[in-house]
Amino acid sequence: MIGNEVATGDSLIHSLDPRVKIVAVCLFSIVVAVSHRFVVLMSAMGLGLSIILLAGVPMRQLVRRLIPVNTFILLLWIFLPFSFEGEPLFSLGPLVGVREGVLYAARISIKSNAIVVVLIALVASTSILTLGHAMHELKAPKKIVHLFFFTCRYVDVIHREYVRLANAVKVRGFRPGTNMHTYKTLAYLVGMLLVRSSDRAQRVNNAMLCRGFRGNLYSLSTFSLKAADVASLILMLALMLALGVLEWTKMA
Amino acid sequence: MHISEGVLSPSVLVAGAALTTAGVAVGLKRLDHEEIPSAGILSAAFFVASLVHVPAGPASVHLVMNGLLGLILGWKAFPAILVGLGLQALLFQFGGLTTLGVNTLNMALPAVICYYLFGWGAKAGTRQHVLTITAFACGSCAVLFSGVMVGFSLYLTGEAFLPAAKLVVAAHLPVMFIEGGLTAACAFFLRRVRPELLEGQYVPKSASQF
Amino acid sequence: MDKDGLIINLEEISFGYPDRPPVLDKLNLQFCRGDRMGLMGPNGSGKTTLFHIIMGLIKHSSGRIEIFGRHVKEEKDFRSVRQRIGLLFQDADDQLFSPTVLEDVAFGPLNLGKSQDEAKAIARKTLASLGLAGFEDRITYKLSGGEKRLVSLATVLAMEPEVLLLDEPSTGLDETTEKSIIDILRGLDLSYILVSHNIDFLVETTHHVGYMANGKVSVDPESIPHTHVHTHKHGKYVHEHGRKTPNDKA
Amino acid sequence: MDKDGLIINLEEISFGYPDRPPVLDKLNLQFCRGDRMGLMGPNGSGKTTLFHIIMGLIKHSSGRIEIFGRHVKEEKDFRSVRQRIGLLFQDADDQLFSPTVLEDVAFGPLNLGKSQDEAKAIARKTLASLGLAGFEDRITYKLSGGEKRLVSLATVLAMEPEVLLLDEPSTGLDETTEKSIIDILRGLDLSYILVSHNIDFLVETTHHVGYMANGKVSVDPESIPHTHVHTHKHGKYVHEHGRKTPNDKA
Ligand SMILES: Nc1ncnc2c1ncn2[C@@H]1O[C@H](COP(=O)(O)OP(=O)(O)OP(=O)(O)O)[C@@H](O)[C@H]1O
Ligand SMILES: Nc1ncnc2c1ncn2[C@@H]1O[C@H](COP(=O)(O)OP(=O)(O)OP(=O)(O)O)[C@@H](O)[C@H]1O
Ligand SMILES: [Mg+2]
Ligand SMILES: [Mg+2]
Repeated sequence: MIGNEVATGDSLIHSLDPRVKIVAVCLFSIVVAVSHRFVVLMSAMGLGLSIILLAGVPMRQLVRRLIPVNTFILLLWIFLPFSFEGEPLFSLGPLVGVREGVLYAARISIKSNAIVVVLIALVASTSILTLGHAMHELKAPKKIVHLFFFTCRYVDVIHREYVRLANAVKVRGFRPGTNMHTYKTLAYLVGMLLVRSSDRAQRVNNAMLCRGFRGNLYSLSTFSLKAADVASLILMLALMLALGVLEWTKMA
Repeated sequence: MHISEGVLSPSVLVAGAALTTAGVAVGLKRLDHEEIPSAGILSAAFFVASLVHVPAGPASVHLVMNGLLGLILGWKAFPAILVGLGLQALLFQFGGLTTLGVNTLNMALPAVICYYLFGWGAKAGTRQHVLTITAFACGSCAVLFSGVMVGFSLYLTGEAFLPAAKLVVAAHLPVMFIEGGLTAACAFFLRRVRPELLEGQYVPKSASQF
Repeated sequence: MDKDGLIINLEEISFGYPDRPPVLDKLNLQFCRGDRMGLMGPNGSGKTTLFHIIMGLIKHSSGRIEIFGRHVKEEKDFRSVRQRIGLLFQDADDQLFSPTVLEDVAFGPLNLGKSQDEAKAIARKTLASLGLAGFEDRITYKLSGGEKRLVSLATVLAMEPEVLLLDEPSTGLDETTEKSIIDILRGLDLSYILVSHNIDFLVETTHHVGYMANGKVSVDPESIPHTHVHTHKHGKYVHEHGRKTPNDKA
Repeated sequence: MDKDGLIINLEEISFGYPDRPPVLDKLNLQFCRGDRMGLMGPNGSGKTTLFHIIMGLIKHSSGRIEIFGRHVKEEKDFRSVRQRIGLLFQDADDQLFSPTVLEDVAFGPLNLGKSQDEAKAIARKTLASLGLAGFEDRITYKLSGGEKRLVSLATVLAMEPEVLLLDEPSTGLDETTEKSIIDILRGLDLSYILVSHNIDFLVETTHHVGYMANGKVSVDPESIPHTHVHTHKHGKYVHEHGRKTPNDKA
């Protein structure tokens, strides 16, 4: 699962300090999430696309990763155009599509895709564990960072256990359907998974005790800012400021 | 149901993030340093469980299991769900970074509420049918509350979302029964095989156990 | 080989896990009704993988599988295969997922469309036939290693398969349990392929032995029996094989 | 036995898991500095349990444990024991819990109060000594089974223990990795107790072998080496032991 998501490549984006990337992505997401003007959103989308081009993310991967967000958006398109009062644009039977509604839905679509595109550039260019280390360096609470690491570490192990259990029910002729037998069986599989995980937790605890664990977890990560990192950060700050100004001047 | 980036209004995003921060802070306070490994491994288990497809008529749904998570982890469900959703956002782009606060709140708060409402049924010594009924209630209410909260987050963003919000809540209704049933069966399983997990002692106290 | 009795026919099967050297490489295997075949091979040679391919749990990348005279390819073809071939997993912990033994053994029959009562009756009968009467309400997770093995075998036999694939049914068991598994296998009226690293065990339970290496299975019915003598010194200890221990001899 | 060299002294240790027959029953074991002892015994005979009791991960119900000449009883006594005795767990996935190899190996030294830089230096050195230089930034969960084993060993050795307890270090490994573990163990300047089901492996790595059964360990240094000759017929196959296979002979 996690193992499949490899962050290989040697673009400029790949080589940036992960802390810079996280800060930039968060900043970008927040600015875009609170913006309204189409000019701002379109510029953000343009910026997002240039970043993803720079990161050299393969087209297929990009499309695959954009599917979840756009399914949600699609759902909104079913409702939003018809939920506003205003200038009618088109009609489907008794439903009247309204200009304001269409614009609203379009705005959300651009916003979401712009943010997600930049997020994809981040995760496709940085391994998940590096992100964890960078969060530590950015002073995220230590307990959260370590919780994150343990979850990442054992997701695959537990997933493999789940696959083996799922195979066991399969060879005994189990075919999932909408019935009690299916629900009970799946509940037992989940229960078994939890029991095994708690056993494993106990063994891991023991292993940690044997190595002198007394509640302190350490992280050995060190990152150092290079000139390119600082430059990218400044550039990103400037761009975000520009977007902010653009958005704000409309309000005024 | 994860809400995507860019949909919610800034005030909803900020409110969600603030409440989640508070919840996570309470959860972290109750999470000893020694318990982090166990909590991490259990939240990995819930992560895997949330990928399980459950057939529901012609469609299939993913398990949520936040009721059970609440039963087992209590307030620690907040940090566990935060990490789980953070991973989903990073790995699969379900949800997102700016919506992480709202999405975590929508799943974790029902988990904690159900822990307080129904957790007593899972404690040692309750009768089998009491456990089954409370676990069912816990699983189904947690999902129902989550659905309502997701709908409410949308509605607070704008009146225009009302139909979509209603649909979201309606879509959670059948899932509610499935989740309730699965949670009850799972609690039944745990009661027989590993009751300690249900009794709020999910952290194995290895050295002091015997 | 009697073409009519041919129940598993693998032709030129190849398979490799992603980013790894191939595990099976144009493997051929014929298995006939009534046969009892042993399978040996070093760790990682692909024995477990082979069984999983026969059951359709893993999809092979090339080659042709014919089971009970029918070409099987898709998930739905394998569904009926799984009703007639029973697989005993290498790790019994992976096989038992229900809280109690009775539920676990009744699970297969329920999937075959039996009613609750029929399934329970079958489960009880199967358990009894393996000397496990009285185990019905035991918690599977808390069984000992040997008991888990036997119950796993019961779960498979409860589906009344025509063929068994047994993946190291004796590893990690003490001699008493091993002995009782040998007796059970000999008493069964079934064809089976049995993986084991223990030739003593294979000698007792199978007619002939195939050897798996380099992605292929070689069955050599012409090897000639012979005697071998060996001595190894180990400090004051003699090199001994299998389960025998210094104490047995002292 | 040289009383001065006695580093682990177990006297009449008993232990049982709740609701189970006792696993250890008045077990006695003496282990001296410089010794390399193998430990065999059927599954479930309590080998892993014994190691966990020595490390203080499980509390024994009666008996007396003396380690490095001191009576250990409480959790805090065992803390210092754990710095001087290293335990290699049966499942490497339990032992490697940090994101990267370097962090995992440095975890022990950090807990012993070393600075970040010292800990890293120790970790690098230990990895290099096991031929794992270049593994520092590998991600633990992406290692192969054999690599996980070797890194686990590195995590234990990085704490510079005086004694090792090795719980089945060779199970599930292919011959190459097994060979390299044998070489590493032989090259170590440490005393150890090693659990394995594989006598060939024990022969290569230990001075003598104890046998665990019925809750006790019996060490019999007086057994005499001898030659054994055997012939078994198995259809047309000869009985062969260990790794040898019909094909090797054919
Ligand atoms: N899920 C998997 N992903 C990647 N590689 C795998 C997987 N399962 C097995 N392998 C690899 O495939 C090879 C064959 O494995 P398999 O389990 O079939 O061997 P085996 O003959 O059953 O070995 P053993 O005697 O140890 O049971 C091994 O090298 C193993 O590491
Ligand atoms: N946590 C536990 N709770 C209850 N029983 C246990 C627990 N751990 C082990 N046992 C039981 O205690 C006995 C001894 O187990 P142990 O793991 O020490 O055996 P072992 O000699 O290491 O076996 P193996 O060769 O399979 O590793 C077994 O019967 C086992 O089922
Ligand atoms: Mg195998
Ligand atoms: Mg053991």
